[in-house]
Amino acid sequence: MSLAQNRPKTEAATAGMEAAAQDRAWEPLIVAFCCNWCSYAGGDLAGTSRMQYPSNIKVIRVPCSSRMNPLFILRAFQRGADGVLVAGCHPGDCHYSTGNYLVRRRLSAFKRLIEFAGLEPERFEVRWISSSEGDKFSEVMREMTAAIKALGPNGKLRDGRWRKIT
Amino acid sequence: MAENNVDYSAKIRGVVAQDLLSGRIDLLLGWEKGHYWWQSRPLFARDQADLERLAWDSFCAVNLSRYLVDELKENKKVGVLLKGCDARALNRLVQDNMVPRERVIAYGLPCPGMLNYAALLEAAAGRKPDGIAEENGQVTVRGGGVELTVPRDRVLLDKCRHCLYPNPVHCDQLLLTPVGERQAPERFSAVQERESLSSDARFAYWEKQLERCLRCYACRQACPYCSCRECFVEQEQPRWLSKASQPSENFMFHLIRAYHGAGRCIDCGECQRACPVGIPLQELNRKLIKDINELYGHYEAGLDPGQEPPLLTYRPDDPAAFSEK
Amino acid sequence: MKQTENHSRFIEEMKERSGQDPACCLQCAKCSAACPVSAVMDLLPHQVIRYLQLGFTDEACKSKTPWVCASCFTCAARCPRDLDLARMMEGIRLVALRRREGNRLNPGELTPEQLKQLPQQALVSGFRKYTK
Amino acid sequence: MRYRYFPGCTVKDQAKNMEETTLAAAAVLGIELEEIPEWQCCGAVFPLYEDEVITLLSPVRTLAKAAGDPVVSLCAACHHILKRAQEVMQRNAEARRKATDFLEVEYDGQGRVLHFLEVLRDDYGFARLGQTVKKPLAGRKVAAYYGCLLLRPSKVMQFDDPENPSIMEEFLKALGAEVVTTPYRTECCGAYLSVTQKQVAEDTVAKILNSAERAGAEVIITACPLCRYNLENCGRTAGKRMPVYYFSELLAEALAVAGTAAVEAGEVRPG
Amino acid sequence: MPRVGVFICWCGTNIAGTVDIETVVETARNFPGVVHTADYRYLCSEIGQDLIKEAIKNEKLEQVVVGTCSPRMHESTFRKAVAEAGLNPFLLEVANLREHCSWVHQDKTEATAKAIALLRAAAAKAVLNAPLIAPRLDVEKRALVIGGGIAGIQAALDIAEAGYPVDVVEREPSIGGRMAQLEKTFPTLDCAACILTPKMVEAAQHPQINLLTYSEVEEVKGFVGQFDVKIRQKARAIDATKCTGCGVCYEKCPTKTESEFEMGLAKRKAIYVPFPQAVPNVPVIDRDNCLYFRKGRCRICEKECPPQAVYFEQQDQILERRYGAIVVATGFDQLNPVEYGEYAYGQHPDVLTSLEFERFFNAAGPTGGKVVRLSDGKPPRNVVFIQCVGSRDKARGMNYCSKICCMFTAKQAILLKEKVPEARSYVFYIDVRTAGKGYEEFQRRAAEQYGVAYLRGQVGKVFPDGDRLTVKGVDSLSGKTIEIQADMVVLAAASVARGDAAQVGRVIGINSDQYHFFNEAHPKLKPVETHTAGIFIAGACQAPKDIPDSVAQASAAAVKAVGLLAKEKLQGEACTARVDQSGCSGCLYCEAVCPYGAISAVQIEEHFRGEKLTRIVAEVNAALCQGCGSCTVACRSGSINLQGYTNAQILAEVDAICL
Repeated sequence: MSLAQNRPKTEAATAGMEAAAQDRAWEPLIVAFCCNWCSYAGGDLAGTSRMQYPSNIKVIRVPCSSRMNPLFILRAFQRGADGVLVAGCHPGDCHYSTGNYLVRRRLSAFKRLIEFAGLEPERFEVRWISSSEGDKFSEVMREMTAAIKALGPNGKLRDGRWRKIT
Repeated sequence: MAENNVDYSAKIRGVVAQDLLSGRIDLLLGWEKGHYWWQSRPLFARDQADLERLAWDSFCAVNLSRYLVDELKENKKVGVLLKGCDARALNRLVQDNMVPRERVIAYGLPCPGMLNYAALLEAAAGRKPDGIAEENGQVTVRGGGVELTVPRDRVLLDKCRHCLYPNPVHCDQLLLTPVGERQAPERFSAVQERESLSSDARFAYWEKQLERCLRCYACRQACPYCSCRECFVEQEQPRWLSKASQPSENFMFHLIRAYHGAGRCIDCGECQRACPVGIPLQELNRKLIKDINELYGHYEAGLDPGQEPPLLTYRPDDPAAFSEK
Repeated sequence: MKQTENHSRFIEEMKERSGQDPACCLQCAKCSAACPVSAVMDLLPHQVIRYLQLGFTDEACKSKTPWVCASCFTCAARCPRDLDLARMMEGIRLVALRRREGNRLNPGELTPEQLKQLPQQALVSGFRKYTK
Repeated sequence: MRYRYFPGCTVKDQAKNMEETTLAAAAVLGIELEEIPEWQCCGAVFPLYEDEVITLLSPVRTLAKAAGDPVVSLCAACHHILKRAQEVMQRNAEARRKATDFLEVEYDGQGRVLHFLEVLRDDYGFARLGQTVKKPLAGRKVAAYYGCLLLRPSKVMQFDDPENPSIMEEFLKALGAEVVTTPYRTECCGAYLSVTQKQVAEDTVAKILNSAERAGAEVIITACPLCRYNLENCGRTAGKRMPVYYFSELLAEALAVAGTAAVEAGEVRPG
Repeated sequence: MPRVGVFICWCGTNIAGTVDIETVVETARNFPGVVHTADYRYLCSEIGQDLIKEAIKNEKLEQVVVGTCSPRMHESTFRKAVAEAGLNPFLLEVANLREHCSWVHQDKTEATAKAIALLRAAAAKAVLNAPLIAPRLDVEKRALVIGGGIAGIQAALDIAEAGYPVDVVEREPSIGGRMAQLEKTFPTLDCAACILTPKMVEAAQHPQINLLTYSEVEEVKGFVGQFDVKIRQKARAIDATKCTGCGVCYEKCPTKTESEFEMGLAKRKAIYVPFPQAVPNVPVIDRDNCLYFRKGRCRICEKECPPQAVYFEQQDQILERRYGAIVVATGFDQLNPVEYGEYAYGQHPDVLTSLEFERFFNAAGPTGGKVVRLSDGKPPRNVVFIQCVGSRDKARGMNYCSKICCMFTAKQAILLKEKVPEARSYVFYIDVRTAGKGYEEFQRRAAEQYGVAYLRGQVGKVFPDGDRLTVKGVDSLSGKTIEIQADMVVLAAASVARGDAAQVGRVIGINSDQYHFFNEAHPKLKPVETHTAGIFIAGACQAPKDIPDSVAQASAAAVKAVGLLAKEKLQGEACTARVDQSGCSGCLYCEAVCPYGAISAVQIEEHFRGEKLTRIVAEVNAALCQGCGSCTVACRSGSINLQGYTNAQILAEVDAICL
């Protein structure tokens, strides 16, 4: 396939909306990076307690939210994610004691930067979810999915050579 | 300043000549005139002859600190002429262990701000200027037998118009008398203007800007905080991003380039000045400076080498740009 | 357990309009113990809630209790499950009233002396609560 | 200190002396109560089911008229309803939209809604009141009766500790009276059951007055016309003779404000 | 491209019920590098594991991917299996097809699609897996027990008996904790002191146990096997080596103040031992109340002390020690029911909490063992017990059941009947919960033999009317409202976490639930472990517990600690950070963000145009690194990477999941 024809259009975002409008079947892809000790465990608890949430969420396990390199987030958007979530232990509860304090600064700055570049705030979120908060885990997943569905597919920062905007 | 700065150049030359010829330094980093009268380029002076070419005028925008990293590999001790921004750049490099401070002699040059050729062209109202004269805050542009005088502030480089620290900090020797403190109320106005737009409008704006990017990396080469031995854009393992000049790749490059400067960028604007296609890169850097100052307390990179960069530290009660419910 | 259509509609309405869900009650009966007017109730407050839990909505609506309730909010103030019984009683009253089961207060019953002495607030509220 | 004043129906008729004594006292204390023009009945009951916005209209209209200025009332019921209506306006966006659209007013729940006692406690200050008192009620054994509407639900009313209130006791202390507390001071008097189920009201009132008597009270005060009505009437049938005053009557007496209905009625002994 | 094997677990119907295994296996076949696929009903079973081992041998697999339950559940199981087949255990990736997929989705098509995505990501990460070797770490063969209550004492004794030295840190001047405040214990009614005191003494005299009473833990650093702890030993102002415990000092001391041990029901002196059987039997001077410390005069105790043990100049000592394991047993508090105004607690002297009431039975207690009304000193006739004060209460209290109240109330009702035969007990309850050996029988005895009246309902309000307490309650079973003229009211106030539990947890480095009880690592399978390796919890600091449960949990925690101390070396973290010196520019931002001080600067030599140049780069101490990866983000050039979670691997996962 030639690069040219797949380059996202300038109005990629709006194009996405239209696509969504026509194609009811569109389902957002949301990548959730969860720290192993709190949020991923919270996800396990949600599972053990059978707390349902949309299957749009796909979790990637990282040891600590402070492992989150902003490049991973951009990469996800580039490859077609419609939303990205980073979840970690509540400040003060970090398994590595200080990781999430650093994350709070790093990702606050980064969130504002990509919003400045034109990404809708809802598309990138950071949440603190403890290992005992299975309910919060599923709640956050439901909320995020709903928010992204309302926004429609993401064309911004996306590289058309990968996942198509359906 | 033009006519007087002859003496300035002489004065500077006088001081550094002693150190260079006495062998106190092996090399002096300064400026010399380029092909055009409106260009001053880096000078690498090793002897009297080289020193003769040393020039200090309103076009010495190039940040010399950055050259220290390489020059110190070959030279034991290097002297360097530093404007306000260059001095803060040196502090950053020292803070990042890129430059051993003890092997540098920093000559401080209080800086009235450098001139922007494009602005001069404008001031010349179409005629091709062949030189300028400066006197108490006025710049007179000569060209086609006509002389047009404009206030100096109007023809400054953007980076200088918003400069808060024209006087070099932490120098070994201050060569000229300090200039007055400056205010920069407009520093974040462009950022704020952009912030007021809708997400889509902002995206459209940046997409249009970044479409032009040639991925020549001049911004990176000019930047005093881009001190990596190998930049992430060139890495094969992992391949962070492809070399293709492609919208999402360009976003990725520029967002991360800016993010790598978070809490480290001294706002010297060399990246923007170096950009051949005129992308307003400094806006991205200033956005980060502005937000980090708002969220985590005022911090000016390079001002105080002892102060920890904001992203390397934290306070348990820090605010967040996301919901902590 | 009765699971009538009518019952589930009633519970849904109650949840939606008063934010109160009978299922949250663990029948500690503190409401009944706290109620200043329980003496003249045919069902104690916690029993009314129990009826709702079990699906005996009609029976609950027929009870005198909701009409005796003076909305003094003592039960709500002390309920360990954070239920506002006053709101639930109101719900039952409204259902009954809206079913036009006749008004509970007939102006004729008031003595002229009462009408003279009663604070307006009592008259108005009496009518507001007991009539449609 | 300026406030928008909402009297309410009862205060203009059955409970005239509460208003007169309050206004007289307020004048002495330099508390300006500016009556809200063309005010309407508060609605008398707070709609506990939030599906009917109609019943909220008149309190909301009143609050909207005050446009954010502090609103003060004397009648416990009026205060209760205004305060809770405000809370609905703050919490329930749907109800707010309906109500304001219908009334064609701007209101988003702003402004303080106060009972006059709160003004005395929080704005004027009981300490200062104590100094302004001219005729301390020395030796008068007074019990405070709170009833329901001022205290509950405490989350919304934020008037005082719902089980252990102290505002009226502090108030009485400021007036120099000897405070008598009764455990029944926060129990309901039977409210409008005196209309439909008189017996209930009589029993509850008997409990209240008996315990006040046992505790040695000579006088009992309240801020609610209905409470006063029940305490007096049901008390009488229960053979109780303990005088029931509005808090404001003792206030007027302690400030030696002459010429009030209360004074003429001989309920206040001018010093 | 390495040879990858993919194994899918049905987990009975847990996964297979919602995920179409066949489709998943079919798709997995085409993942890059996959040469073998298989599925099995229970992959974690012996047969299931053999399936993997066989395949590794026969198919010459170099990487293994399993689609099973959460890696937090069985990752270690499968690592072991892989290792037994001769592969490096870290050449295994787990896709969480149960907790994160089949259990949270119902639509089979959706769940199957997601399962495939998760599996694809795991496979993409697996092909980049490299063999890792965990560093072997030393174990400091000494344990620390925080809290000297029954749980702490038991844990300390068990660890000491196993032959390891133990330090016990207790905040109060004596060990003993809550149990020391009790008169008798249910369901056997044997006296608390009679069974506790011997244990306290045994702990004090045990050669392996070192009691640090009147001390607090100020800082915990390090990691499993090597915790570096700072302990503040508060100054008693007594030279313990000289003190004989004769007690003259507190007889003579002129200053009285409220006794904490008696919860303010009785007085103690400014120099005091909290209770007669205190261990150690060495007094403490309470500096806030001592005349000498406040006004600079008195010193009577000093004059009177026969062995001259009083030592006013004594200063706090900071003890710094290394421990291999820590057991946290900091206990619980009883909720202060003053919030519940309707019960008149604090408004009337005869309304008490059950812990206060307990002291009335104790011969050394505030009433010398007589059960009398504080108001008039008369023995009570009617005593009303109110259950669930602050328990099962989401409005004003705790949402949970405090577990022990039903039993101690039955106990107190029985004790009351024995002390005051003519007294009558009324218990207002919501449910009577007596799960435990001999508990139900005990409670029935209270009702049947001791005539305790159980009323199923709550109390609306307690009216302090005159000298009596009018209790207005209800019996929901008969639907009768009930008024009792009571002489005493006893509130079974909720058992709650210590007021400073969250703070303490933070210092120690373990997290707590929304009630500030410390979190166990797994609600069923790791009840005494915490998420921090080497730190264990015991007793009521984890949740409300009675004595048998606390003791059992303490012994369990002790075994865990001993098991750890018994190890010659510990397996360190295998997934540690690693520096690529050629790319490292030596800015050391990684060092700045490392929470473990695992990164430091080293000087290296380089050749540049024939010249020898030295420069500094970062270096990781694998023994200290715990693998959080914070450093990898601080490094702009990606020159420091986290093994097991490398940049390349996470990017590969992202790409695969987005495909």
